[in-house]
Amino acid sequence: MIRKMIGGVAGAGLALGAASTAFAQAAMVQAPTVEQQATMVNKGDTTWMLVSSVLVLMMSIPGLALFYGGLVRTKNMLSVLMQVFMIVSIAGLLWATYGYSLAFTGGSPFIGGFGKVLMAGVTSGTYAATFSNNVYIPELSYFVFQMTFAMITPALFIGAFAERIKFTPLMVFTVLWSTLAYYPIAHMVWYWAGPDFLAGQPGDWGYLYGKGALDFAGGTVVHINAGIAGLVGCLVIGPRLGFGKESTPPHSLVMTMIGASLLWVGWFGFNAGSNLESNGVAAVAFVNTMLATCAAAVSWAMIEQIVHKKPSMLGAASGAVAGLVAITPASGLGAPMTSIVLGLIVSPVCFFFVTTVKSKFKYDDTLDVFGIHCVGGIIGALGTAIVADPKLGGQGYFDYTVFPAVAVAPEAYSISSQFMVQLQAVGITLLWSGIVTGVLLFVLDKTMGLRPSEEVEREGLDINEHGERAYNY
Amino acid sequence: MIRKMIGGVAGAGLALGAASTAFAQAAMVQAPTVEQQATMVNKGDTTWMLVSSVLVLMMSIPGLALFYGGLVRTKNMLSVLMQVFMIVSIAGLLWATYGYSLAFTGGSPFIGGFGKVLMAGVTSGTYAATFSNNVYIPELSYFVFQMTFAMITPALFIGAFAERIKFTPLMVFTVLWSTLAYYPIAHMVWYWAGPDFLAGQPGDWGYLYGKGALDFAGGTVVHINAGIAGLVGCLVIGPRLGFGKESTPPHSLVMTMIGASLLWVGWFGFNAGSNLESNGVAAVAFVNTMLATCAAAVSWAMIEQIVHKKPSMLGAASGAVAGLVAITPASGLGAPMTSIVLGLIVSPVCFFFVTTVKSKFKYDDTLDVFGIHCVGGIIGALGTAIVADPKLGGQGYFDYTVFPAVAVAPEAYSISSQFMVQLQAVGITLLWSGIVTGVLLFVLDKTMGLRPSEEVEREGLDINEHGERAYNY
Amino acid sequence: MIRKMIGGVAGAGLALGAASTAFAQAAMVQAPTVEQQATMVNKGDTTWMLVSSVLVLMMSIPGLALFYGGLVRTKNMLSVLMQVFMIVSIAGLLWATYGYSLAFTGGSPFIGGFGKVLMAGVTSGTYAATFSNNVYIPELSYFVFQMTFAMITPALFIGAFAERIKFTPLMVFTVLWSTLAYYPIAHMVWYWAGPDFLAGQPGDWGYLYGKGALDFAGGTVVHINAGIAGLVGCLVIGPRLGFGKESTPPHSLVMTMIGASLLWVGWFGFNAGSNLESNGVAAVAFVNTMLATCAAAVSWAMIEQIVHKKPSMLGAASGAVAGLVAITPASGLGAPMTSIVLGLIVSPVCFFFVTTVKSKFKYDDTLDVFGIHCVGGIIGALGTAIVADPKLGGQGYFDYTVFPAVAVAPEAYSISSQFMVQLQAVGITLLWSGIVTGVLLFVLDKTMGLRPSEEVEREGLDINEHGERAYNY
Amino acid sequence: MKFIIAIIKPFKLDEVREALSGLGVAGMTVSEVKGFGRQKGQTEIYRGAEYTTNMLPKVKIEIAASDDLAPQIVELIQQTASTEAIGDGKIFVLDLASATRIRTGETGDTAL
Amino acid sequence: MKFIIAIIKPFKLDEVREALSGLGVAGMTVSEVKGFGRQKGQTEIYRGAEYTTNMLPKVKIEIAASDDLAPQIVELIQQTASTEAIGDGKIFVLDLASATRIRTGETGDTAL
Amino acid sequence: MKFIIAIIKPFKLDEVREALSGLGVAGMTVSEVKGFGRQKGQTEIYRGAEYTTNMLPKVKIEIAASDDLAPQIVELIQQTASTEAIGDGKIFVLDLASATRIRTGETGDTAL
Ligand SMILES: Nc1ncnc2c1ncn2[C@@H]1O[C@H](COP(=O)(O)OP(=O)(O)O)[C@@H](O)[C@H]1O
Ligand SMILES: Nc1ncnc2c1ncn2[C@@H]1O[C@H](COP(=O)(O)OP(=O)(O)O)[C@@H](O)[C@H]1O
Ligand SMILES: Nc1ncnc2c1ncn2[C@@H]1O[C@H](COP(=O)(O)OP(=O)(O)O)[C@@H](O)[C@H]1O
Repeated sequence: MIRKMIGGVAGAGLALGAASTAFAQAAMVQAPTVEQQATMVNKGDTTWMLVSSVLVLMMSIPGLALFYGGLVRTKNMLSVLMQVFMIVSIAGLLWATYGYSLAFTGGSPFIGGFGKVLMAGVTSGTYAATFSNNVYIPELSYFVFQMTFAMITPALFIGAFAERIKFTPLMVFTVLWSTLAYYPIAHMVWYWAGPDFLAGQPGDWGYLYGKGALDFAGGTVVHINAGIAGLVGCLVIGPRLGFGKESTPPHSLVMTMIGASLLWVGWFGFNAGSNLESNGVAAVAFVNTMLATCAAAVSWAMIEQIVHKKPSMLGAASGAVAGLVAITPASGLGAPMTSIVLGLIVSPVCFFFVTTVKSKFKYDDTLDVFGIHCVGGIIGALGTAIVADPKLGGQGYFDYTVFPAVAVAPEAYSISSQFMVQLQAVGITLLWSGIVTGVLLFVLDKTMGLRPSEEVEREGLDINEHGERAYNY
Repeated sequence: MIRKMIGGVAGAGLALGAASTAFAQAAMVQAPTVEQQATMVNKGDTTWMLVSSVLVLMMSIPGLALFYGGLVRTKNMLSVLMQVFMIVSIAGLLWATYGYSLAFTGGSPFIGGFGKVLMAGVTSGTYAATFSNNVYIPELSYFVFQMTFAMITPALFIGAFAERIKFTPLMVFTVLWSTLAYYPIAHMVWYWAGPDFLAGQPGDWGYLYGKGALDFAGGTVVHINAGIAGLVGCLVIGPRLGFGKESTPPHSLVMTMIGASLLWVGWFGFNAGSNLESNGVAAVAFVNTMLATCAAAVSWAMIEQIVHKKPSMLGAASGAVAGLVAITPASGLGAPMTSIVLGLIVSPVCFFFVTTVKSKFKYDDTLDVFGIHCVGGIIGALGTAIVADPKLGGQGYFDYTVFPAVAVAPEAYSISSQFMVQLQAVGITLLWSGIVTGVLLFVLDKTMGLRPSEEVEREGLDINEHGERAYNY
Repeated sequence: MIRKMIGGVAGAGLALGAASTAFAQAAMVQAPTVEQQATMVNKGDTTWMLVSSVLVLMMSIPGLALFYGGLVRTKNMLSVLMQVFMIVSIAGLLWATYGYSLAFTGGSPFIGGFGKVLMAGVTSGTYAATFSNNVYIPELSYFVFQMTFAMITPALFIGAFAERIKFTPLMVFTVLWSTLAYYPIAHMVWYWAGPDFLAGQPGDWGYLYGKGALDFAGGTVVHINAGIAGLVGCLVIGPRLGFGKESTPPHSLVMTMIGASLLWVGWFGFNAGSNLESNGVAAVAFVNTMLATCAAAVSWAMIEQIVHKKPSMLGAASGAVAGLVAITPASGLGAPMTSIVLGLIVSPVCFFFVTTVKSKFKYDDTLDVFGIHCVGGIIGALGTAIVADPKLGGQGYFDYTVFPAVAVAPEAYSISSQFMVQLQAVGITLLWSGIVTGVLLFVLDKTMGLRPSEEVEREGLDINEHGERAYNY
Repeated sequence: MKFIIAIIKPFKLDEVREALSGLGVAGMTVSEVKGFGRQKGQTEIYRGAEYTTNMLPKVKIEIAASDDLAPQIVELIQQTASTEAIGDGKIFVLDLASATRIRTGETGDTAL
Repeated sequence: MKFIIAIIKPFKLDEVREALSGLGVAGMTVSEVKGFGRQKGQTEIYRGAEYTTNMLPKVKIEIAASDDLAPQIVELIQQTASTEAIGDGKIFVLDLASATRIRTGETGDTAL
Repeated sequence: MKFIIAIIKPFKLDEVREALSGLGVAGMTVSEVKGFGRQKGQTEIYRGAEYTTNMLPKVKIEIAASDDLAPQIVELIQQTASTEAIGDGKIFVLDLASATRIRTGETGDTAL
C-alpha cells in the first residue's frame, strides 16, 4: 500500500523467482493484459490476502469494540459496541457502492473516479497489482482487504466522544466523513497505476503518493485521519456531564484487555497484509509489528512504574496499541531493531499526551483517540522517514517509474528530505480531516442534533438509544 | 462443496494456469492416479483449507457458544457453553469414526459406504478433489474442513431448547441425529466423484447433487437441517417454566456481541473455504459474505428503528447472523450486488418470524434457531437460484460430466427450473430432518427423559447438571 | 521442529514435487546458497508460517490469559492478565536480543552462539530450512514463529503461583528463566543444520536432537519445561493465604471457556505450524490435534460423570487443554486413531494428578500447571515413541544425515528404543528446568522478595500491584 | 410506620410484587443477597475442590408502610412467597421512626 | 442513636457523600439496589420481547448517627439528593438500640 | 427480638459464620456493600486519572435473633471479625417488632 516497495532479496525478478522458478526464466511483461495477469497470480498470495482481511475485520469486531467498550461505564457499553458494529456494516456497504471507486481508480490526484461504482467490472477474473512487477492478486481480494480498512477507520474516532452522542447522527456522520475525508486521503496516499503500468503512465497517482510519501499500512490514512477527527469531534460535542468531577473508571478492563489482544493479533493482517504478497517483506512487516508492540507495551508499563509506582494492565494495553499505531506506516519499511526503538519512544510521548496534555487543556477525549491514534500515528509517520533508511537496515523504496522497478541506492536515501515529505502528508491529513470533521459535525449538530438530552446521558445510552442493558446478571 | 463451480477467468485450464504456468502447457489428465494427484496440489490451497478449518472451529467455540450463552439467564450460562463444547468434541470423534465415510464415500445416492470407517486409507498421501479439473488438496485437509461443519451443525439446534434439557440425553441425541440426519443430507447434497472422475463415472453422486441442487457452503445441509431440528425439538420438549410470564432478558449482550462477531469473522472460512481453492472465486465468496452480512445487519437495525424506534445491539447481531446464514448457500455463486439485496431481504423476514410468528404460535424457540437459521437458510437456498444466474452477474454452474468441465451458457441458465430444484432440496431437508428429530426425541423422552425436574430448571442447569456457577464475582 | 520429518507420500523428492512440478525435474541441490534458497520458497508455506504465528500469539493473548484469569478470584484477575501480557512482551524483546541466537545457531550441543544477537544477518533475504530437502521459508517467518513459542512458554508457569507473587520479580525471573532454561532446552531438542546441510555437517545439532528425541511441537521444550518450573515455583513460594480453608471458586468460568477455546483454535498454528510447510503432514498434525483434543475433552467429562456424577465445563476445558498438551510432541508423528487413544488416556491421568495427588501432597499449584502441562506433556512425550511407529500408522522419522533424506523403514522402527530416548529427554528437561527454577527463585526471594505482604495478598494484587480493578460494574 | 424486610426466593419476586401492587403498595426497594439457613446449598466442584457454601441466592425486599397496611403486607408476602419448601425465607418488621420523600421533603405516611 | 436509610439516584452519591463529610459524618455503608415506585422504568426489547420492569437502579445509604446529628443528616440528604424529578427516593429513620466498633469493642456514639 | 446488622471485612465472613454456627445461630442474610469510613481506600489510576474513592468492599450480615442471644452474637462477631486494624467495621442492633417464617407462617422467636 505504498508506492515504493518490493519483496525478496534483490528486486523484482528475484521476488518473482521466489514464487516459481518457471517465471524466473520467462521474460517480464510490461502492462500485461488481464489474461496475462491471470497467469501471474500465486495462490499463496491470494490466501494471505483473504486471511489478512479476516484479521482486520477481527480487529474491529470484536477487537476495537471491546477495547473501547471495556473503558466506558456499564450504562454505555452497548452503545459503543453498537456504534462499532454498525459503522463497520455501513462503511462496508458504502465501500461497495462508491468508496472503492473513489479511492482506487484514477481520476484526479485528489480523488478517484466513478468507473467502479457499484463494483462495475470488478469480478473473479480481474486482478490488482502488488508492489512487485508481474505479481497480481485477484482484485476482489484487494477490494475486500481495503474494505476492512475503510470499515475500521471511522470506528476509531467514536472513542473520542463516547458516552454522549446520538446514534443516528453518528451514522450519518460516518457516511459523510468516509466520503469526504477517508476516500480522498486514501486516494492521495495510496493510489497509483501499479508497477507494471507506472512507467507507461507517469503521473497516474495520488497527490501524496506522487510526492513520495511513505505510508505502508495506514499511519496517515487511518490513524492520523481518524485521530484528528476524534479530537475535533470531542471539542465540538463537548465534555461528558460530570467530566472531571464524577469518577468514571472503566467498567471492565477484562474486556479492554481482550480487545487490545485481538487488536494486536489482527494487526498482522493490517500491516503484513499491506505488503499484498506473502514473501520476505511480509515477514519483515510482521516482525517489525511484533517487536514495536512488545517494546511499546514495556515502555508504557515502565513509565507508569516510574511515575505512579504501579504498572497497570490498562497502561500495558495502551502501550501495545500505541506501538501498533506507530509501526503501522513503517511496518514494511523499517528494520526490526529500529522498530523496537520506535516502540520504546511512542509510549512515553502518548503517555504525556493522555495524562499531562489532556488534563492541561481539559478536552474530554474519552478514550484517548487523539492521544494514542493521532499522536502515535504522527510519531510513526515521521519516524518512517528515519527507519526506512537502508543505511539503518530499512527497506528503502523502489522507483516504479522505470520498468522493472529499481531499488533506491542506500546512499541516495535522504532522511531529511523524506522527513519533509512525511511532514507534508501529516499536515495535509490533519488539516483536511480536521476541517471536514469540524464542518460536518457543526452542520449535523445544528440540523439533527448530536447530543442526547441530559437525562438520557445520565441514565445511559444503552437503555435510551438501544432499549437494552448490557448485563442482566 | 457444490456440484457446479470453477475458479478463474474462463474455466478449468486457466484456473490451473493461475497457480502455475508450468501446468498451463501440460496436458490435462482425466482420472489421475494418486501419484499424479500429488503433483496437482498447491500449497496456497492447502494453507487456505487449514486456515478455513481453524476459522470454522472458532465459529463454534467460542463464537456460537457465546452468541447463545449471552442470551440465556446467568444460571444456565455454563450449560450452553458446555453443550456446545461437548457436541463439538463428540461430533468430531464421530466424524473420524464413521461420519466422513457415510457422508463422503460413494454407495447409494442417499448415504455413503463404510469404506473409510476409522479413516481407513485416509493418509498424508491421499488427495481430495476440488471444483477445478486437475486441482487437488490433501485429503486430510478436506476431511478436517468438513469435520468442522459436522461439529458446528448439531451445536446450532441447542439454542431452540436451551435452559431446559438434560445434558446426557442431548449428547445421545447428537450422536443419533448426526448419523441419521446430518450425514445423509450432507451426502445427498455434496457427494460427487470429482471433476476429473465424473465424466467416467456418471451417476456417482448424492441424490440432490444429481438433481442439480446448489448449496455452496451449507444452506440446506447446515442451517435448514439444524434449524428445523430446533423447531421440532422445542415443540417436543415444550416451553420453559414461566415462558411468557417471567421476563428472561439476556444475561450478557456483551457475550452475544462477541459471539456474533466471531461468527462473522469465522464464517469466511465456512463460505470462502467451501471453494476448496484459493482463487478468484474464493474471493467472490468472501466478498459476497461480507456484503450480505453488512446489509442484513443494517436492515435489521432499520426495521427496529421503524418498529420500536430503537435499533438494538441484539438486533444488529441477529441481522448479521441472518445475513451470514442467507448468503451461505449462495456465497460462491452470487454477485456482490445481488448479495447485498439478499442481505437486505433476509432480516425483515427473520424479524417477522422471531417477533410476530413466534408470538402468534407461542412456541418457545428460546434463541430463535428456527426464526434465524431455518428461515434464513430457506431464503438463502431459494435465493441462490436467482443470484447464481450469470445474467445477474452470478457464477452459474459447470457441467462436470464432460472433461474438462464447461460452464453453463448464461442464456441456458433458467432461474425458474433452478428454483424448483432448490425447493425440492429445501423440502426434503425439512421433512427428513424434522421427522428424524421428532422420532428420536420422542423415543429419548420416553426412555432417558429429556427434561430436568422443575426444581432443577428453576435453580438453573449450571449448578444442578454441571456442579458449577458461571460467575463468582 | 523435530529431527526426523518429511512431507508427502514417499519422501523428499515428492514432497517438493507437490509444491511445483518444475522442481520435480530439476536436480536436487545439496547445501544451496542463499540465492538458490530464494528460489526454493513457496508462498503457500510463507503464508502458513505467518498465519501460524498469528495463531500462537492468540493462544497467549488473549487465550491463555483468559483461561487462567477466569480461574482466579476477582481481586487478582488483572494481575494474571498483566503477567501474561508483559511476559509475552518481554520474552518477545528478549528473543530478538539474543534468544533466537542462543536457541537456533550452532555452537555447542547445549546452547547456541552469539552470531545472530540483535538479529544480525537476519533479513528479508535470508531463509530457514524446513524438514524437506530444498524447501525453504523466509527466515523472518521462522524467527517470528519460534518467537511466539518463546513468548507463551514462560506465561504458562505463572498459573502455578497465581494470586501471590510480586510483579517485578516475576518479570526478572522470566528473563532469567528464558535464558537459562528455555533457550538451552529449545537448542538441545530442536537445533540442527537442516536437511540439505546435515549430510555435510554431521554432528551440528542439539544434544537431544542428536540422540534422536522426537518432539514435534514442544512437549518437552514447552510443556514439561514450563510445567516443572510451575511445580518448583509453587513449592518455593508456598501456598496462598487460606489455602485449603477458604473457598476459592473461579470468578468467571465464562472467561476460562473462552480462553480454552482460543487455546484450542490457536493450537493448530502451534502444532500444524511446526511442520514448517503446508503439505499433507501439516494436515496430519492438524487432524491429530483436533482428534486428541476432542477425545480428551470427552474423557475428562466422562471421568467426572463417573466420580462426581456431574460433567463440568471446567472439566471439559481442562480435558481439552490436556489433550492439546499431550498431542503436541506427537502431532505430526502419530496417526489419527492413535491420537484419539492418546487423548482418551491423558485426561484420566491428569484428573488423578489435579485431584488425588495434589490434595494428598497439599502443594498449592493454583491453576494446575504441573497437573496438566507437565503431566500431560510427559504422557505425550513418552506416547510419541509409540504413536510415531509406522507400523501403527505413524509417520516414523527420516534420516537426514544422508542427502536426500530417507524415511526409516517401518520394520526398523523400535518403540522401546525410541521410548528410552524420549525418557531421557523428559528426564533432562525435568531436572534442568527444575533446578534452574529452584535456584533462581530462591535467589530472587532472598534479594527482591517474591511474595507480597499478607495485607496485599488479602486485598488482591490488582489494586495493590497495578492500581486498578478488573470490574467496576 | 413500619419497615418491613422480606427475604424470599428470587423467582418469587415478580409474583410478590404484583400481589403487593394489588394491595396498593406503591414502592419498594429490592436487593440481591445471599442467604444462610436450614436449606442446604448445592455442591460446587472445581477440578476436584468441593465447595458447599450453603449460601443461596435470595432477594431482599424492603418496604416502608403505614401501621395499618403493614400486617396485610406481611400476610400477603407470606402467602405469595411460600412454596412450602425449606428456604422460603423470612419477613421481619421494624418500627420506622420517620420517612421523608426526597423530591418534595414530605414526611410521614404521605412520603411513602 | 438513629439508623438512617436513604434511597437515592445513583449519580447523586458522590455529591451526597461530600455534603455529609462536610457535616462531619465519618462513615456510611452503601449498596446497590433496585427501586420500584412511581417513577416509570425504561422499556427493554429483546428480539421483540418487551420488558418494562419498573425496577430502576438506585443506591442505598445506611448511616448510624447520634440522635443530635440525625435530623441534620436527613435534611442535608433531602436537599442534596433532590433533583425535583420523580424517583428521587426516600429517607427512612429507625431507632438504633446499640452500636459497636469491631476493632476496639467501643459502643454507643463513640463507636460511630 | 433484635435485628443485628454487622459490617465486616469480606475475608472474615467464613470465620464469623462458623463461629455463629457454633453459637446455634441457624440463619443469616449476607450482602455485598461498599463502606466509607476512616479506613483509606486504595488509589486507582486509569491513564493518569486518579480515583481514590475511599469506598471499600465490605460484607453486611443481617441476623434476626432472640433478645437473649443477641448480646452474645454481638460479642462473638466483635471478637471474631476484629483484626485490630482500622476498617474492621461496625455492629448495629435494632429492635425487631416481629418475625415470620414464610414457609409455615410461624412468628416470633420460633420463626428465626
Ligand atoms: N435469623 C435469621 N436472620 C436473618 N435472616 C435469616 C435468618 N434465618 C434465615 N434467614 C434468611 O432466610 C432464608 C431462609 O431460611 P432457611 O432457614 O433456609 O429456611 P426457612 O425460612 O424455610 O426456615 C435464609 O437463606 C436467610 O437468608
Ligand atoms: N414504600 C417504600 N418502601 C421502600 N422503598 C420505597 C418505597 N417507596 C419508594 N421506595 C424507593 O424509593 C424510590 C423512589 O420512589 P418513587 O415512588 O419512584 O419516587 P418518589 O420518591 O419521587 O416518590 C423507589 O425506586 C424505591 O427504591
Ligand atoms: N456511621 C456509620 N454508619 C454506617 N456504617 C458505618 C458508619 N461508620 C462506619 N461504617 C461502616 O464501617 C466500616 C468501617 O469503618 P471505619 O471508620 O473505616 O473503621 P472502624 O470501624 O475501624 O472505625 C465502613 O467502611 C462503613 O462500611
